[in-house]
Amino acid sequence: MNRRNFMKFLGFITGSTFLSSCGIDKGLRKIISYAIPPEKEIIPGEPLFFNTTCTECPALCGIQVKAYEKIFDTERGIYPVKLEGIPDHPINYGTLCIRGQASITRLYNPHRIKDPLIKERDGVFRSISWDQAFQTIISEIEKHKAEKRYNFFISSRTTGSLSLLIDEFCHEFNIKRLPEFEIYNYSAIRKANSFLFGKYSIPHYNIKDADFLLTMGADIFETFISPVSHAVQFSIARKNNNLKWFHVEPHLSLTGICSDKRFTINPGTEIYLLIYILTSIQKRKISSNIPASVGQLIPSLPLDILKEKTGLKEEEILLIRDAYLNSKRPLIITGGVSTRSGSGFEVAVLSGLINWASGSIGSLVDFSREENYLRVGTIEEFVNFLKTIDENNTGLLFLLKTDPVSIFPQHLGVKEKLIRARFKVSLSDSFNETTKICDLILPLSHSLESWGDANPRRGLVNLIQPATKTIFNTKSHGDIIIEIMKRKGKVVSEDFKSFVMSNYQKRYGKDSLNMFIEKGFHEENPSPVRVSFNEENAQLFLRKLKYPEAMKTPLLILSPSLRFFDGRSFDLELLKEIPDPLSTISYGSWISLSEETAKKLNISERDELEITKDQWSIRVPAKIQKGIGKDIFIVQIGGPINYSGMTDPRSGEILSYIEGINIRKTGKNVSIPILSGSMSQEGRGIIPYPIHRTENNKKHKESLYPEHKHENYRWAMTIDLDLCIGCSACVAACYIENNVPIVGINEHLKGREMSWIRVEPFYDEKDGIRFLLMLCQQCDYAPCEPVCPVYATYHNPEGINAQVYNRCVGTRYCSNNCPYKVRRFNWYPHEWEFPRDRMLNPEVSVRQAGVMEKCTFCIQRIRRAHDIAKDEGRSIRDGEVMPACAQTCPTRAITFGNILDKNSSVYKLSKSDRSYRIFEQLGTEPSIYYLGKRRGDE
Amino acid sequence: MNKAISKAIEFRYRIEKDVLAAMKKPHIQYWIFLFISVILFVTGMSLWYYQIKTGMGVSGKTHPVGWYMYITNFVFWVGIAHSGTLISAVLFLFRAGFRSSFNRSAEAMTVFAIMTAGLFPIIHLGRPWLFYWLLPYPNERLLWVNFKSPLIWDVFAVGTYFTVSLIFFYVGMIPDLAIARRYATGWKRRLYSFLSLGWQGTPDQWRHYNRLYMFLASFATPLVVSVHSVVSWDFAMSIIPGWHTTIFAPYFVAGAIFSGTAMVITLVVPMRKFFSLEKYITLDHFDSIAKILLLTSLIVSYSYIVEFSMAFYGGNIFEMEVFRYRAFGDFWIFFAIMIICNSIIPLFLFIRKLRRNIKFLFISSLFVNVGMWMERFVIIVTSLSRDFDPYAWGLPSFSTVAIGITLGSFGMFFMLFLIFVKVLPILSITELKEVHE
Amino acid sequence: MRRSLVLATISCYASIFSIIFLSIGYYNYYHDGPPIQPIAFSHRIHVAKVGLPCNFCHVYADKSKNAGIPHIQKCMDCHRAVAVEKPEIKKLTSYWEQRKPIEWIKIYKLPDHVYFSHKRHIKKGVECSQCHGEVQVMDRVRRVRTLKMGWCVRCHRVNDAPTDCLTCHK
Amino acid sequence: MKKEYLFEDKHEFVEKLKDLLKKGVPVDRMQIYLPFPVEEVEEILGRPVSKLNFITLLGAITGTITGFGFTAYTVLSRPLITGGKPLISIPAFVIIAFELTILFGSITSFLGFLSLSRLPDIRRILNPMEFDNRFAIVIDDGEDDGKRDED
Repeated sequence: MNRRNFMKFLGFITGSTFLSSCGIDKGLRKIISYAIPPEKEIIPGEPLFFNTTCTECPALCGIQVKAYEKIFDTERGIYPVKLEGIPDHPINYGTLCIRGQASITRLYNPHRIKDPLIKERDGVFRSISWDQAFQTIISEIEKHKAEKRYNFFISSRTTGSLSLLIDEFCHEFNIKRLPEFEIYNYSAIRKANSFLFGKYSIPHYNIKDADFLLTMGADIFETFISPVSHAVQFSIARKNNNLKWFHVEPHLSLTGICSDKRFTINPGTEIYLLIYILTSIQKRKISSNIPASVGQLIPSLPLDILKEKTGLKEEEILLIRDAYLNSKRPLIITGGVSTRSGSGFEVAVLSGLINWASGSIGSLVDFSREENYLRVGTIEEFVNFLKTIDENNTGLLFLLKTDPVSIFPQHLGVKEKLIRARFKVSLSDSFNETTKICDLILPLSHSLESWGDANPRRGLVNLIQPATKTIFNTKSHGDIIIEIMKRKGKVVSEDFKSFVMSNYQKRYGKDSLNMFIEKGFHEENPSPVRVSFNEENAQLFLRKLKYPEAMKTPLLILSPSLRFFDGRSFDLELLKEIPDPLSTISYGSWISLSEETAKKLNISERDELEITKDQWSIRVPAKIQKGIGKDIFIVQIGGPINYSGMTDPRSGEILSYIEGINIRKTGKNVSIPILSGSMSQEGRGIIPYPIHRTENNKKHKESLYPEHKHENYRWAMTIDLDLCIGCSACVAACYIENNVPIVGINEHLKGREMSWIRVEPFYDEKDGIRFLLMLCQQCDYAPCEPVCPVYATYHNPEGINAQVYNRCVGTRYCSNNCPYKVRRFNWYPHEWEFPRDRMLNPEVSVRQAGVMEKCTFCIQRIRRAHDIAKDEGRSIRDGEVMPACAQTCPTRAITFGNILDKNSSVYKLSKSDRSYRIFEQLGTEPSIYYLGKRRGDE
Repeated sequence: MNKAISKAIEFRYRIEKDVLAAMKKPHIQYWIFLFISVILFVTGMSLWYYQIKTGMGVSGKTHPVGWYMYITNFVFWVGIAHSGTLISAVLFLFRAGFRSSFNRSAEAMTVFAIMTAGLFPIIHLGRPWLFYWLLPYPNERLLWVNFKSPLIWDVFAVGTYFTVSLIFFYVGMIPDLAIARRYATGWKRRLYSFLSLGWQGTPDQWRHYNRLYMFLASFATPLVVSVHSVVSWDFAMSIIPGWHTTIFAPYFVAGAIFSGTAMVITLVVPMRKFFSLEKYITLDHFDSIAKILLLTSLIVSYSYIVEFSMAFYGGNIFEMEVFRYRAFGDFWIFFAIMIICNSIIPLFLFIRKLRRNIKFLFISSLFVNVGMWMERFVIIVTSLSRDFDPYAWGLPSFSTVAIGITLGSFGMFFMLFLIFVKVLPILSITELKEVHE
Repeated sequence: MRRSLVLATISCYASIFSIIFLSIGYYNYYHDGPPIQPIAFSHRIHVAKVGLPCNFCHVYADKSKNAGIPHIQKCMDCHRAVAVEKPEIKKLTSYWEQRKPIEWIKIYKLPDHVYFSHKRHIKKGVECSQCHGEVQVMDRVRRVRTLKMGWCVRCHRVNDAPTDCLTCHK
Repeated sequence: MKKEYLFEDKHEFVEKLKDLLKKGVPVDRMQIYLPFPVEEVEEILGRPVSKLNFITLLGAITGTITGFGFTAYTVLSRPLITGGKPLISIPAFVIIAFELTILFGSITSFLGFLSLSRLPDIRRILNPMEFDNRFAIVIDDGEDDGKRDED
């Protein structure tokens, strides 16, 4: 028993007054001096900031890494603790999504590959030195060169210098570089654009300038091209030009819920609706940009056919049409499931036509800022490549940061085909299905450990710079490739950093280089791109336009996952810990179906279903969900579930529909953590309608006791439910910022998740689905405070409902008494084993077992602001303090500030007629004001 | 000398012999019972140790059900304690004759019940080794406890209650100990003469003694009311629907006396049988104590009705949901048991025959004990699992540790009581003498 | 009679011993002697004799939460020339030549849940010695304050510094 | 030399006591031992009302004052607002005061009883005088009554 326990024990038996919570622990702590001071001055205890790029998904947002210098027993190093958007970055404007926030845990993931691994004869991997690894690669290259075999280089989307380097590399060793394979390759859109406008590319959608947005299947907030950018633009459009937004989809998606109005259309019948809109634009007296020669070919559909095909009601169709016609700057975006159907190409083309007709091309659909997908291939190209692999003429196979085996459908037989290659080298950061079949695994550094650059779209280049030294024995892809080339005597440059820098200088000159490293990105106004309308193609297309057949039910729709993208983010524990905002299921996968479908097949929640189609089959528990069509089943991509649909040669996309599946109840009952106790508001007016505050809410509560005053500050928050898209980025941010522990599935099944802030979905018949952000309301008359026997929680002079963790004895009375149930109890001690302990935010204490914890409006940030303000002898400015949640919110739905300051934005918003507080009748006087959600038809 | 006098004199000697006979060498059943309860107690304690080592998570509590079996036990045992004080103090003030045959065991029960109850607030702490932070002692932190917190009220109420009951128990025993010392030999004799403080029974001693006894009785009477009111305010002071109600104090006090009386019967019936005290604890006594049982049962049932009607008449959606859930939700079975045991079975006590039927009394007292435990459980758990925010609704999880510790508490209580019956006079001899003069 | 006396004495002794035992434990727990540092650096010489100000070496005291300790280069600035033949300085030079960081042992340790900023205190004009004692007379620095909550609070009260819990508890 | 009268019967004893007093045996010279309280004896000996009343009252009042004083002192010494209530919120403190009243009251009362009735009495603990169930009147004429102690 060590000293501390011993003292505990003493305390336990004697209750001696000697013991104090403030006891100094006896662990022999060290301070380690530098031998030589680092060139970039590090002030101990002060955070450092690096501007770099998020590489978790292809959107490539600019991120600002917050790092601290930390001392662990004998080492002293700089470790990132938090990622935030670069404030003025043209993609994400200082915000970040859930995956971006969580991507820091990839750096500290203890399951990363720590050394180069080579497969022995018996199929087990043995770790080797980098030197040996390079030797093997060289010798293999030699061998296969001698035997005249084809070598291939597969990678996921790469941009900028890395892409150039790979070119040189492949050219040097005559390796065939294949198109980059992404499951989300948007080739339907690209093909359509080249077909109509002669540009094989994805345009940049200027949602922020639109006043009406019609999205069809495009999950613009989950995975579609650049979700964060879309979210930011959405909120700007909402604020500036009061954007109206309809969404048409066959299934149920986060994006759909966030739209003003969501229309459920029969799967794969978008084409009818599109044609109808197109014709009605043509019919309109005001000139459409579509020449008559094309215009006359547009078939006109009678409404009743339309109704019967699409399953939309007449008034719905008219609503959409009128909204489109009556708006000045309408924009239609098709993508996601709508382009991953049999008629995906047509859908894309028709939407192109509509955009052209309404003159949105060039302004709202901006080709001059086209997304950089030049190297990204289609699924077809991948399929063809698979055909070409065979035993005796395929030698080396390089797989860079890609996991085709688990991401591409089984029926393509990816695994079997790839195995045929003689020697497979995988450059990967974590183990996955593909690394299993590889012969050599080279561990990749996280982008926070490596140099590089990225080129997300035309006219924008991002810097990738390390914020810490490598934690494990890893190297960055650039360095690996350069090293290999060096060993073959081809010296491109001494390392990847200098390669990147020289590239930059070549393009933009020397002088702006430091600026580039400082800012983390460089943007230039791209030369405008004129696109011309290809009449012949349009006519051709309309002449032999085929109408799709209705899909065979029961139908399975594979929907993109907000949390796991195409499955690549599945190995991040944190993302599993945070529940999916629609179903509130955290761990494991599930299949959603509507109530009536469930009744028909007498399926009840948590029943395990076996879904089979030909050879393919999955077993998933059922989740009954409102807002889903009849006989439609939805699974989210991630983990065991991948895109298993057929591929479409015309659109070059994977199909996200699996028709005519058969469902079997296995009889098993899988326990899945559904964190929500009830999906209904139970008539409690949590998100009230009408939204303006009722009289009863307005009047101040009477009390026997006198008011208590706040001197200079009273921190408060407003949450605009109209802008909140339930993307859960705030939740992830909170986890990282406040050292909130990850407790795992078993605790979740008991309902013991630790999140301080949560997204509560409420499904209501008449108002559709709405999200509520629930965190500590920092009540002025907090019910939790007076019940604490030891003053562990109390009301601080600045209006914060303080929680002093090391004073808490754990009666849990406060949690019982909290009407919002936002307090979390540490049921067990949580280990922060290496390297996770490096991630801990030093500004926030790590809570012991048996202690209550909760949101404190990121008190550490407030304290910091105070510190700075004191130095400058002023008071804290409005917007100077930003809690982690508010900081990362892509739609800026959360506003934080001092409500005593009459000029603060918080004060103004709290006085808006949409503002209300939850359970106001309880008289808890919360400091969080919600701005009610507007209805679509307002 | 006439017959009556000689009878009285003869009675004095007989009662001493009979009562002190209980302290003679115990026979086998006693050892069996003692063994069982000791085993239970030890398992309970080791489970507690396990809980401290692993973490509070093993106790089956969840978010939002932060209070579970431990607090249930706390309230239950405090409740048990109450009738002890009632019988010894309140009935003393009312000069109820039949009290003398129960009060000693009732007071003993009180003391042991509080000891058991007092453990649970500590057991249910997340960091029990810091329990002393709940005591207002001058400390280096210059920080005191929060006197606005009902839990601190508990600390004071229960602390006071324990001290006072202990004094009461002891003072009541002094003259009897003096008698015991006369019969005992060897170390036992030394012990008793030490405990009896050299009591001689001079007129002065008796004078002050009676005064003191009266004072203690009149202190204990309001105390007994206050203590369980305070315990009820742990709930009533919160804002949880189903807890936040003004009727809790009287409701809980009645409930406490109800359960306590039941426990007295549970304990006295076998005691009476084993030590053949039929002469001193007569059917009339049982009859009258059964009446108390019946009365309190009626009060409790009335409170149930009031609770529900207030919820539904008040039209507060939170309250309505909680009470709907309480009756028909996941815990309906507990609720049903509670109603049957507390409101229905005691109704049979309207029948005089059954009141005087020891077996029936014993059985029904057991039922009431169960019922009252269920009541506390239902109140705590259902209210917590269905409060304001529907998203946060949830259930507690099954926990063997919690159940083990609960059983352990019963073990502890019975162990203490069994030891008591062997070492201390189980009836107040002196009083019985006085009564029989 | 005798027996009871014996009992009484035994219990008396027991309680006395337990009290002594506790207080010793308490003392050891909070007042520990000066630790042996890797290099026997003497504050007395540097402060009293040479007369260096504190922030000559602890440069961040008024800039940051942590006062910081000098990097070896800084030591070497002087000790290339000064007192080179002394054994301890030889040690230092060897560290320097190997570019090996020195692992000093921390003396003023604060628990994880406490937020303390040197900057704030220095800017307020608190003397280093108020918490760190007269280091200029110490050859081996030892802790002279308990660093316990009461000690902090009393000082805060005297200088009417904020006593809100969140000022120091994180 | 000392005389000792033992009675089985209460009434005999009361009679004896009466006429002893009539004989003019001073009360402080005789020691009386009762197996259980007898009201008559009080009247015969005509003792004043027990001082215990006063002591107890004193204790109780001290309790009340401590209750309010202590709570008030603590909240003022470290003013922390909880639940928007004022620092000194009487309703909460009433409970503490009440409990302390009872606690102090009963403890002082008990201690008072001990001191008034000269307990614990070491001499009697070590060798008590036993008269089984009989009423005893012991009259000693100043000489030390060591006799009983020997046997």
